[in-house]
This record gives sequence, structure tokens and C-alpha cells, in this order.
Amino acid sequence: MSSQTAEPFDVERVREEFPILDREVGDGQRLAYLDNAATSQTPDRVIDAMSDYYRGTNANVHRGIHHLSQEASIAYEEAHDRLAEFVGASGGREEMIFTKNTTEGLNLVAYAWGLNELGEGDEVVLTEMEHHSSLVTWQQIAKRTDADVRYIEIDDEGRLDMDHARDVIGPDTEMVSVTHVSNTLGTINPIGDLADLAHEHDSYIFADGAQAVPHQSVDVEALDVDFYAFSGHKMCGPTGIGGLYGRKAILEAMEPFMYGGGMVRKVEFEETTWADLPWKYEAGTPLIAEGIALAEAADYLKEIGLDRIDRHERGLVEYALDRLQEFDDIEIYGPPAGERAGLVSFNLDGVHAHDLASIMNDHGVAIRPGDHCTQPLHDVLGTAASARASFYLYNTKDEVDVLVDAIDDARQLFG
Amino acid sequence: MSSQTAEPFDVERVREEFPILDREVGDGQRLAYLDNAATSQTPDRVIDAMSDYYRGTNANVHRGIHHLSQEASIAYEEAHDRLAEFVGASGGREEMIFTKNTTEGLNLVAYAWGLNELGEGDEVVLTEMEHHSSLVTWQQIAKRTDADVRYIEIDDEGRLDMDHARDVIGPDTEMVSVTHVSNTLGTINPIGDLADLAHEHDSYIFADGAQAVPHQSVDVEALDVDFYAFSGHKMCGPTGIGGLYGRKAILEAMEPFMYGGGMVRKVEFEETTWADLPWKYEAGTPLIAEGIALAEAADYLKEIGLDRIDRHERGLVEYALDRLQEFDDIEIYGPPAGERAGLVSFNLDGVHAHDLASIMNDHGVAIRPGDHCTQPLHDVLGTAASARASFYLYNTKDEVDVLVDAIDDARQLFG
Amino acid sequence: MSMGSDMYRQQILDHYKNPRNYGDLDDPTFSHVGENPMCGDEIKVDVLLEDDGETIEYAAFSGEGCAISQASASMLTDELQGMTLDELDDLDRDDVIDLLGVDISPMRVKCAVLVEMVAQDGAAIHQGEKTSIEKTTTE
Amino acid sequence: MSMGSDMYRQQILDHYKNPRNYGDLDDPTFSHVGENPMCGDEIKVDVLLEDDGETIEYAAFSGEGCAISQASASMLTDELQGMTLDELDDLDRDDVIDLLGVDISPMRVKCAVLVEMVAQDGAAIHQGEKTSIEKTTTE
Ligand SMILES: Cc1ncc(COP(=O)(O)O)c(C=O)c1O
Ligand SMILES: Cc1ncc(COP(=O)(O)O)c(C=O)c1O
Repeated sequence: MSSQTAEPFDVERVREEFPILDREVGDGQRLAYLDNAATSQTPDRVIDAMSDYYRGTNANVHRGIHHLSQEASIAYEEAHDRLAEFVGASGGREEMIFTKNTTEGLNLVAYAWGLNELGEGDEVVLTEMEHHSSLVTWQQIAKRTDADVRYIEIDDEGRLDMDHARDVIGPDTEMVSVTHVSNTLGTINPIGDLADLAHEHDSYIFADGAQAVPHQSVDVEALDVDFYAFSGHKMCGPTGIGGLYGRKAILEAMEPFMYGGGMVRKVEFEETTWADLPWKYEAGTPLIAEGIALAEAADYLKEIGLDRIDRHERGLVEYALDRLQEFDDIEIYGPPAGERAGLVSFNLDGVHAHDLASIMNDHGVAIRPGDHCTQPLHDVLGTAASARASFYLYNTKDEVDVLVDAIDDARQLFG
Repeated sequence: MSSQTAEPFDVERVREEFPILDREVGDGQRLAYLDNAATSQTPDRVIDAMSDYYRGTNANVHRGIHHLSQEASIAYEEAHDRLAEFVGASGGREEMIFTKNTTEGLNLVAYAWGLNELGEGDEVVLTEMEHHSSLVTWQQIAKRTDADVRYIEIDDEGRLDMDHARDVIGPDTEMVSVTHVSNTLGTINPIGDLADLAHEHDSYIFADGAQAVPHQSVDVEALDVDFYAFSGHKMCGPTGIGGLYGRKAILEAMEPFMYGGGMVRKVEFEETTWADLPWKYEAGTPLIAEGIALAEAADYLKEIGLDRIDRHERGLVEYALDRLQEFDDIEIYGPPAGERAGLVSFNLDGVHAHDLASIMNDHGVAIRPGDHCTQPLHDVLGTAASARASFYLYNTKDEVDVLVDAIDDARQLFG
Repeated sequence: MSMGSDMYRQQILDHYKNPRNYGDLDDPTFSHVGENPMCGDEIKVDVLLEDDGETIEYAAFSGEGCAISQASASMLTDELQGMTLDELDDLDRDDVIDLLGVDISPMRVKCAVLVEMVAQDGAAIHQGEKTSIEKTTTE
Repeated sequence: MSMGSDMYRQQILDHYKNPRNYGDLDDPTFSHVGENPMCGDEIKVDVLLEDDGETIEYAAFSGEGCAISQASASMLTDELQGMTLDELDDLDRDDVIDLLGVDISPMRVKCAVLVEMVAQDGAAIHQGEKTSIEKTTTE
């Protein structure tokens, strides 16, 4: 770790890059944006990368000869290399497909691989803490192929039960699809161990990195996963873009997902051959401005330092846990501090999470109430909804204090 | 037609909204951007709509309680209503799905409807002038379902042979998927007549409006189509967004395409129910900034007036045809002026289209060489590639003159 | 547009904490359930009609959910007493919001109107104007 | 970075209009084809080796495509004469671009290097270093 990354960073300077954080909401309350697991805010330089693209370069890519198209093509194609490097994929652009979000990454593999390869007797292994984008996708593709879905259980503190994982992953397992970091519990799953288990049984492993890539340094090759997906809008990038890493050999062998311009080599009325990686998986005019801006976001995070971001967030979540644990009318879900990523879901006795969020909003505090797209996990937790505060590089301890004050206000109102 | 739309508009004033048009390329050549069928340029107000969103509103949508999320949700949801109205869909948001591009709209229907409903003996009817996004998609889905694909032929001037259409569309036809305006020939197809033919045989009709929506007033209900798709990046909007219109009753009955957050109602480990329209078809965090900016682009075009844009482009293409027809070493593809939309594809004897495009680029002229994602059509035309100049509201006759001068330069060089 | 401030006035909280007409009727003329998936609110409405088959004698609700949906159910069931089914059918979302007497932020309107939708659907099914559905939903 | 100006210098145009070594060899030691889908360029290269099985006696090409791919094929087949297969294998894209003597715009590099790739693949297949493929492609 370099000395630069060992130092904490200056949060106030970081905040200057995010003009939205100065916004007032409601009756002049200062915004405390604690909904980063849903979507992150966007620094000026990423917004500018997009505006500059539209004002100076905008053109369709890949096959254009004219000046703008050459510039746009090079920038768009290089953005793939930059994202590949960002998550440790040594294959470069050939291993990095741009999708519109994590969800599309999961659907791409579920359709292109799952629908063609799964069959009766095959098993897809998920966890109880999967996000709907993984859970529903595999559930439905399994239904259509007569495959079975099995769920690795969690323990009382929201960790994966690895004994159960060893029971569940077996010779019939064809795919293990598991979230790297839980967006509800904050649990950081042992992806490397799960990859070993999967590979012992000749199964693929797909890790959902939506909550990991924005917050910690990720190396898909060290994790030894076969597929890895993430979203731009959670990592200081724009909406409408995400990345899907896939091992080159698998991507080469796999059928395409969507069909259209850009993903073909030779088209005849009766048959078609496919373009090279990664374009084979990017049908139609791609997410050009979004891809270029996503690469800018990755550079931004790299310059700040993922290790420093991670440390900053852990500091905040520890502080938040400390403060919330002062009260015995607050139930907290997930593992203890030290083991969890920078988010905390909880409930205040006698106050529905949606009411709590409304009252928070009156204080300028933006949190998320609901099931966080993990309804089955909430069934396991025994609650229909929870309130979630999730942190990012620009959040402060002061904001945690405002959060705790707002909870106190709700307690008074409903008491 | 109102008096406002009867007047031509001031092209110089229009151009002021597009800063990129002042760009110099190469050795100080002024850009003449004639590649609008590939992608259009983006006016300041659309770029600003996006930047403003990121600087002031950015949040995840649908289920948020906090202030930003409420604002973002309302803006994103209303954008659907605005696009529905823009193409004449009286059902509002329930009939307007946001996709990442036209290609995804086609794949959505091909997967969600075609893969489930097509079978041996069924026929999908396309035309010889289909774009790869329609041709390859239906070809591959038909292959997987043992259905057949049939192609309506074109006549010598690039019009659909409607006698052949009546032959080909029959009792086994389940889907007629046809481009509204050809991106290679400029042909404007009689969608209404084809819809009647399709419906007589209880077939659906899908019109690909990628080259129509940006350039003329479209009314999906007057056309009587079942599905209609278009792309934002060709209509002054951003990359990464498109619209898919579908009749409400069909969209209600159809299975979803991609699975994930936002498109579900109730999720359990073993089964899932779907959200209401249109969200059932929008899995994962949607294209929020893009959708809001697309609505801004639609407003912009409406304010300028689609009829006036159409008239302006027809003036340009007539002028271009006049000038190109002066030379007998230029072969022009597609119907005569008066019958065609604002683009022209051609070849100069003895000069490969890619060489021609490179020489044009030296003059600052941006055109597109190649197969324009219609390889099979090019086979029918008997050429591997063509050069295409395509116009939009900000183009001028001067730019056509620069184009003709550049062709002359190529003629000299290669002569 | 107010964005939610002031939603939790005393009256709302009072109805939430001490809901009126909470529970099941022994012998309802009709009964219907509904849910608001956003908040996970679930509400059952029981209605007893007078002998004219038109006038509501008594309405009760049960279920659970956020303060807005519970207070709204408490207030509306109060209001329904003596109303005819036609009058119930004429109610719209603004009437319910007026009844609550506070600004409901846009994202919470579904919570507020759930009880009204359930009561109306129940009545329509009872009168044969709507085919029976298992559950009303706000989404 | 130059974006394509000056690509069509006299020498390029001359090779395009009057290609050297154009046609088929009667009895090539090996022969291979390739395409550049972007421009639709298709090129076949025939190579005749000397008795040492190492040195290129003569190379010819046929096919059609844009001026860049054709001129490149014409120039490279000239250059190949007397080269060994090892030397051919050592060529990289910069060597071909140097040979052309003009700046090749980034999007046209594939046109320029097609002939080199075809010749190299043909040689590698002939020497058993590469499994036989039907067609080389630049994409
Ligand atoms: C007629 C037609 N259909 C479909 C498309 C595909 O649009 P997109 O690449 O935005 O999906 C295009 C544009 O390339 C087109 O011209
Ligand atoms: C763990 C996890 N997986 C997947 C997703 C889906 O991401 P997106 O909505 O960007 O597709 C999310 C975010 O909502 C998430 O937190």
C-alpha cells in the first residue's frame, strides 16, 4: 500500500466535487445523502466528461471513418480496457462487456449461457441474501429449463453459513451466483472460497459486485470468478451503464444474448456469424457517452484510492453502529462492525420504515426504506421492510449524527 | 397545419444550439456533419438537462421516499408519458417502455413474445431492407423456435414490392417486422397497409421507427401497429436510451424479458409476480438521466416542428439528388426524390466507399461508408458497401456543395 | 409541492396509535383485502350493509402497515358509516387526502388511498360490477 | 495523431491502380485467404517457396477491396520476394505502415495490415504452427 493510500483523505475537498451535496431540501434543510447503496452521486469531472463528449466528439462508433467517429470509437473502446484494468481483468477489453446495469449483466449470462445449457437435474446455487436481479433471474431461467435453484442460508448475524454452502454446492451444481457484498446486510461474502467450491464441482461462479466495486479494490482474477457484474451509477458514474467481466474462453464459447448491429461479422438472409469480443455481446448502438464517463469515474476512484475509500466508510459505519446501539428500541441487521461494508439496515420499534424515512426526509436525511430488492431475505429476517443508511466517500460523522437526531425525533413523535 | 409549422425555420439559429457543429476537424476544416442516420448531434438544452439532473436531482427512482428520489421518480416516470404522447400512444406511460436502443426494443419482443410463442410452421415476415437489429434478431429467434423467416422483396427503385408482400403475408404469419424508413435506401414504407395485411391474418406488426421518429411526425395509432421502436441518439437525445411502444393489452399479456429489481411485485424464493406496466419490462436501475434527457429532446423537436424538419430535409435531399445526378459515374440507391426521406446512399465508380469517406473526411465532411447494418440488402444491390450522406434539421445546402466538391476531389485523385 | 413535511400531525398519529374500527366483523355483507407492495401495507376491509342493501351500517379494517395507511383506514372506515355504496364509489383519491387533512408526499399517496381502493373494489365485486379478484393492489 | 489526411499519396494510388503481383500462382507452395469485414476487403495470397523451403521465391495476391488494402497487398508482395518465413513472421503492423509510407488513420489500419496477416497465417499453417483456419479476419 503506498503512503498516499495510507493517509485519510480530506472529506471537505472531496465534497467540493459533488455540487448536489450543497443542495437544500424541504424547508431549507441541508441534504445528508445516505442512500448510496441505491445510487451514488456524480462528481463534476464525470458530468463534464459526458457534456464534453456531446459538445465535442459525439458520433456513432466502430465503423466510422470520419474524424468524430474515430475519436468516439477510440475513446469508447479504450473505456473497456480501463474498466477491465479497474477490476483486475488482464484480458483487457475482450473480457469487459458494457451493459446497462448489473441486472443486465446477470440476464445476459442467464439467457446466453443458462437458457442454452441448463436442464433437468442441474442446479443453480444462490444465497438467501441475493438481490432480486440475481434471485429472480436465475429463478425464472431455472423454471424455464427445469433446473433447480438452491439457497445457501445465512446465520443469525447475516453471514453465509459456509457449512451449508458445502452441503448445497455439489456435483449437480452448474452455476453459483452470489453477491459479493450484501446491499441489505453489509455482509462481505468469501467469494474466493465459494469460487473454489464451485470449481471443485465444475460449476461456474458469478459474483454480483454491485456493492463491492464502488467501495473496495476488486481483483476478479484473485477472486477467481468466472463472471463479475457491476453498475456505473453506484460508483460515481452515470445511469444506464454497467460492466460485465467474463473469462475470455467462456465468452468466446458462449452464444450471444441480444442480436443486432455491431455484434455481427457477416450477415446473410439465412445465417449470421458473430463479431469478436467484447462486441459480440453489445448489440446496437452502444452506451457511448456512458461508457466514456464510466471510465472517468473509475479513474476518479482510483486516484482517490479504493483502500482509502474503504477505510473511510468503515470508520463511518463503525461510528453509526456505535451510535445506533445506544438505543434498545433499534434492531440492526447484519454482522458486527469490522466485518461489514459501509451500510446499515435497521428498524425502530413501533415505527414503520417508510414513516421513519419520511421523518428523516424532513431533516434533510436521505435514507432508503423498504425491502431493498431483497424481499426473500426480509422474510428470513422476519420484517417486511427496513431502513437503510449507506455511506460513500463524501459522507461525514456529522451526517451520522443528523441521522441519529432524526431517529430520535421519530421516537418522540410516535412514542 | 399551423402557420408556425408552415414556415421554414432559420437554420443558422438552429445551429447555434449545437456547439459541435462549429468544430474544426483535420487541418482546420469546418465540420459538415452528414452522418445523422448513424447518430444525431445533441443540442445544448438536452446536454444541460442531463448535467442539471446530475448536479441537482440524481437519485434512484420508484421506491424512494426522500426528496431527491421523489423528484427523480416523478421526472423519470413523466418522461414516459411525454414520449408516449410524442409518438401518439394514448395509453401514456403504460404503453411506453424505455430500452437502451431500438435494437433492445426488437430483442425484447423477440425474446418475450417470439421465443415463447413461435413454433414450427409459424412465419415471421421481414423485408429485404431490414436493419441487422431486426433481421438478425428474428432470424436467430426463428432458428431457435423452428419458425421460418420470409423476406418481402424490393423493386428496382428500392420500394417494397407490395404484390410480393401480399403473397408472403399469409395464414402462417405470426409477426411482420418492418422498418418504417430504410436507413440505406431512404424508402418510406407503407406501414398502415402492411398493418392491415398483418392484422387480416391475425399477425402482429412491429415497425422499426429508428429512422422515422427523429424526422417526421409519427402516430402509432394512425399507423395501427402493435409495436414500434426508436432510439434516442438519432433524435437529438443521448446515447443509451430508446423507446418501445406496445399496445397495452399485448404488453399486459406478454411475459417479461429481463428480470430484476423494479419489475417485480412480490418475490419469494420459489416464485415471483410482476409489476404493472411499463415497469414490468424495465429491470434494474433504469436509464434515469437518459430518459429525462430524451423527453427534453422530444420537446425540442416538437417545438421546432416535425413537419418543418421533414420539409427541410426533403429540400436538402432533393438538392443533393439533383447535384449527384449531374455525374454519370455516381450510382444512387433508392427511390426518386419526393418519395424518400432525408438520406442518400451512393457509389462513385472505381472508388471504394471507404476511400471516398476518407477523402471526404479530409474535407471535413462526415459521411458513413460501409454496409450500414444492411449487409443482405447490399447483396441484393450488388455491392459490398456504399457511401451514405444523411441530413438533419441543422444541415444546409452549402454542406451538400462541400460534399459534391469532395466527391470531385476523389474523382480527380483516382481518375 | 410539499415533499412530506407535516405529514405526521397529531390527528394522524392519534389514529395510527388508536385505530378506530379495527378488527373483524362477525358477519360482514362483504369483505375484501388489498396490499401496497411499496410499504408492505396489507389491509382487510369488512362491510356490513343495512337491510336496503345500499347503505353502510358499519365498516371495520384489520391488517398492518405504515402510519399513513393505518390512519387513513381508521379515518375512512369512520367516514363510511351511513354512506351508500354509490357514494363510496364516487370517492376519489383527493377525498381521502382531504380526510387526512395533511399534505401527502407523492410517493406516499399509495399508502393513503389503499383503504379506499380496497373498499371500492370490495363493493364493486359484491355488486357484480367487477369480476372477483383475490387482492387489490396499489401498484 | 493524424486522422487520415494524406493517406492517398501518389505512390498508394499508383499501386492501387496498377497492382504488382496481382493474380494466381499456378503452383503455390501455400495459399491463404482473409477478409476485413469493415471494408468488405477480401484478399488471397499465393506463395511459392524456394527449394530450401524457407525463402520466398515469389508471392502474388488477388481479391478486391479499398485502395489501402490493395496498395498494401501490392507493396508487401513485392517486399516478400527473397524474404524467409522467419522474417515474414517477424513483421508487425508498423512495418507494413512504414512500407506504405503514409499515415494510416486508426480506423483504416485493418485495411493496411490485412495482407500481412493473411501471409503470416498462411505461412504458419503451412509450417504446422497453426491449425488450419478457413479464413483470416481482421476483426
Ligand atoms: C432502420 C434502423 N433500425 C435499427 C437501428 C438500430 O438502432 P440502434 O443502433 O440505436 O439500436 C438503426 C440505426 O442504426 C436503423 O437505422
Ligand atoms: C447487490 C446488488 N445487486 C444488484 C443490484 C442491481 O443493480 P442495478 O439496479 O444497477 O442493475 C444492486 C443494486 O440495486 C445491488 O445492490
